[in-house]
Amino acid sequence: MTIEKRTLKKEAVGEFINRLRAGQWQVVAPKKKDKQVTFGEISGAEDICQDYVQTTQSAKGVLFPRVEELFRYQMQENGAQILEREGPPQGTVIFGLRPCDAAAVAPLAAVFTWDYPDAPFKKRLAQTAIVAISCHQADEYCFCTSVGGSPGDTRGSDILLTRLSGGDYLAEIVTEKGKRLVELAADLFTVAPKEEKEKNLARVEKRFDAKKLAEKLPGFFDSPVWIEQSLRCLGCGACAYVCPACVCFDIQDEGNEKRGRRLRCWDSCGFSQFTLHTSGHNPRSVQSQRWRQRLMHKFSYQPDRLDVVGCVGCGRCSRACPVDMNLLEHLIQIAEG
Amino acid sequence: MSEFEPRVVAFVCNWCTYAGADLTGTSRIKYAPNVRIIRFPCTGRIDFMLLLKAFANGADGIIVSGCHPNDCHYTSGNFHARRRWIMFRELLDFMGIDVRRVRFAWISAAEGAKWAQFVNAVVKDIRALGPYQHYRQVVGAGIQ
Amino acid sequence: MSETKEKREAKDAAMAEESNIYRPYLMRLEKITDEAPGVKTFRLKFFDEDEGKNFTFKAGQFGEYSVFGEGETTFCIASSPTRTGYIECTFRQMGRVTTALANLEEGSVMGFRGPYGNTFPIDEWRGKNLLFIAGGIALPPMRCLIWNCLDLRDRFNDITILYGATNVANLVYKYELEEWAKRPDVKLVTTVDPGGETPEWKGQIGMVPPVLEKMAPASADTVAIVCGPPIMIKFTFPVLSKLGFTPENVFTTLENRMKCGVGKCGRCNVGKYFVCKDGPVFTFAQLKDLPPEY
Amino acid sequence: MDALRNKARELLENKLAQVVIGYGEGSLGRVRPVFVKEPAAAVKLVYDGRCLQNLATYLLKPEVKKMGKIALVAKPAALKTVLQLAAENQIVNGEIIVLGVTADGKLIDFPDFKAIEAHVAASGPDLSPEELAVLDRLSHMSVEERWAYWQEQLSRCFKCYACRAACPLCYCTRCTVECNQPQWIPVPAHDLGNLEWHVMRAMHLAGRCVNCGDCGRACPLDIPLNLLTQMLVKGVGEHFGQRAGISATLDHALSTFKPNDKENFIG
Repeated sequence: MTIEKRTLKKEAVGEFINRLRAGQWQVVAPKKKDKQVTFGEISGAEDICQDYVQTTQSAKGVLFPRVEELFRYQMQENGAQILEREGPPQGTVIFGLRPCDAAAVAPLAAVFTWDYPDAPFKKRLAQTAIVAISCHQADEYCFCTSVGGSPGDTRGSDILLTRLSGGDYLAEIVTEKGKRLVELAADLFTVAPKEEKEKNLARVEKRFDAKKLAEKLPGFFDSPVWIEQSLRCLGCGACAYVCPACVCFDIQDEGNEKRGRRLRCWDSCGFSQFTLHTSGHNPRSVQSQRWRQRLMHKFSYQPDRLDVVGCVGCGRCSRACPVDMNLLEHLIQIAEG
Repeated sequence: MSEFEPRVVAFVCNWCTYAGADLTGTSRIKYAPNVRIIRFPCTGRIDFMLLLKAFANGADGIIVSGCHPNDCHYTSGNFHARRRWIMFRELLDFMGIDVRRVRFAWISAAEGAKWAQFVNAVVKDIRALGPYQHYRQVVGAGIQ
Repeated sequence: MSETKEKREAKDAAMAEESNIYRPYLMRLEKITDEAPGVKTFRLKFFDEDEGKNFTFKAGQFGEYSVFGEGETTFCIASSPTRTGYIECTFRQMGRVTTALANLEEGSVMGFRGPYGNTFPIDEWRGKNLLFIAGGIALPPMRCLIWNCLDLRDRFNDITILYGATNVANLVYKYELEEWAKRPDVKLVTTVDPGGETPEWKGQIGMVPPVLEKMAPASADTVAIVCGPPIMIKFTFPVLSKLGFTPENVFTTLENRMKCGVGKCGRCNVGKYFVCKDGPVFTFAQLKDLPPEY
Repeated sequence: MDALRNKARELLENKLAQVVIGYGEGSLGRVRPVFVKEPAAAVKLVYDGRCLQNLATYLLKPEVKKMGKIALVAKPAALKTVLQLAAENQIVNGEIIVLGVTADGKLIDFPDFKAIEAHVAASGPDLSPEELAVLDRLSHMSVEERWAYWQEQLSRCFKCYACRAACPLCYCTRCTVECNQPQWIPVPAHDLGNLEWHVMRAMHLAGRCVNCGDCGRACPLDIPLNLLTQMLVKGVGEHFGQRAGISATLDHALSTFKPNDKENFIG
């Protein structure tokens, strides 16, 4: 579908959100709460916070919640009953996230839809629309251009808004779903603006080539660089849980012999227990092996198996890390090593 | 709906309070049936997490009772427990968990009457406080 | 291996198009056999008859067995695909779920998800000799394969089975070992580690690798299948290569921590291969180019 | 800072230590832990107001212990951590070299734990007036308000365990949260799982925490977790008069007792 260009006036954004909410869409957007900007449901445009480089957490929770019920069971005299919740009742519009987060839907969907389709994820994806806003500021942690993205990238978005110099937005309607959203408020979207999009975007320098890195990484399996880099890593799960592209999960049962439920919850390859066998054998027993797995998975295995890079260069993991494990710096060290 | 019947869970030590409760029974003293008694070798063996487990499973009030200081069958179990409860009670209060619902006592094997009075008093207070909705809303929250 | 994978995945994917892939079949626990201290074999029947009828699997595939309220655990399907109407699994009581499994009685309800993973390429072994080498609790994946081959006995030349365990009590499937011993068309050698024998023990005494060396089976036109603890595999392969077995002709199964079993939860990978999708069956040639991460 | 660098270079040159754990420049003006092994690299060490992380958390990591004798750049709270770890028999006198750095950046070389004890004894109270003020403000809220405050904070937690990973005293090889027979603390990050996890974490640090504040700083979601342990540090001091991290011999409040411990709630 060719991308249609329109203009969305600055003052029309509030109305657009009200139309969305009237159209049975729940709208989630970045909101400022104490020192952190994080995604939450909004009732109007005034709740939206715009002056930040990147939110602390990604909007991944909308598509892949941190705790999700797979099914509920009820034991009976002869047998058991397995009940499943239907999908989220209301559609959700994720409004105002960055293009790199929108691009992060691709690695998520790649894992959840290859081979056996993951029904819970597919239901949520079908009922989610993404209205992204291009980046007008970036910092040294950002490296979207090195992994195939850019501050104005339309991949993954249904509508991409770019704030122009006058404050109005260039609206690029990318997908059918985007078109359906625009139809809810067609009068607000006027003819395409003259102004160039590129000069309103942040500058993010390309620091390495993801393809070359993917070819180089297998050769680094036994290199001491992993030990050197991961000495200060504490083995917590912060990087995996703020990452918009991390999909590893755990399945846990909660309940008793009468009733209960099976839950899917986030997990991280950084934890020591992630691959621990009940016999005590652990194929990845030291932190350097886990740090290697994290990078190999995102930059070598996933591109190789599902031809999608497991990272969108949003820089959240480096910002959230308590000991400043700067992913970009370590990737460059390997790319040039 | 009939009057609210609180569910009270009692963690008691085997040598003193449990025996005391036995004595209450053998001396035919009636007391509120709302209490469910769980026996432990000693108050020192009661893990503080069990109180939270009781609340999560629907308890409205909790009783913890054991031997008087210096009477502990294991000499120092109740002393350690006392320190643990002093700190745990403060932590619960600090986190906003209603400590009026957690009642502690020393009840020896001979104090059958005291056990009955104590249980009746606790059940009356908890009935006044009503069901512990706050905690029960936490169970199952945060799951999509 | 990849050719059959595509075909099978297309079928499975179509079948599982909309259904929740984490929802297990309901199974009734038919029979429990105590194999060894802490080791049990379960025979499971499908609650839903037609689910049972159109359930098919191949030797080497595994499943996720769940005890509701405790969790899921991963074992291979130990019964042969040629025997329909039920599936069997053998496990040792070790962790949370296996302990819950061990506490179940006959008639209880549990769950099963599968079949997952790839298979032993039995069709390619037509007319060859088969050498099965198993250690301890790793006989179950082999047993499924052995019975599968024995039910199609005429397709293969001679079949040799070498099975070792730490001591006599730890030998699993004791009745079937006797059955195999009586069959003229199967050569069975059982061994126990030195010191594990009992006075009336008639089999060999010694670890699997030295006993294999003594047996010195011919490697011409023979396929070897090895399953056992990592230490046994490490010492068995040099013996096999000395006897002339090429890495492509030696198969084994890998085990890794698993949760989803369908290549999603990112846990069971060895290098870029998922043990649950590209395995559990691997040839030694593949093992060589896998990073030492299993 | 130069005194620190010279000292580090000297230790490495005459093989008194195989690695110096200190702070180095990180990204965007941050500092990060650095492991200096060559004398020439000692120049990377920095010390200023940004250096807040308690580096003692690396003392018990197997990969670090394998590197040989450790010299630790220890900010004031880290000194107390070293004493508490010694009190809990995790490190032995002389096993590590402690390069103490005072609040104003002066280097103190401690020969042994006794010297550290003297230095710590001379330093101020465990809780600063500001920290006490925050605890006071919270204690004046009603029970419902405190419950609402903590529920709102803890329901944001996604159980990344950065608080546990950053805490030097959370060194158990098998943490209770990793035991699943029985599943003591629910694994998923739902509200109940978070509440039970943070209550247990705080209680297991009661009488041990030296209030270095790393749990609150490490939390990627800025949940003020250090308030929980700070409140317990204050409580242990008030009720039992004991303090963690002031002596290398064990004086653990919750595994000792006095027959006449005071309380006002046991019927």
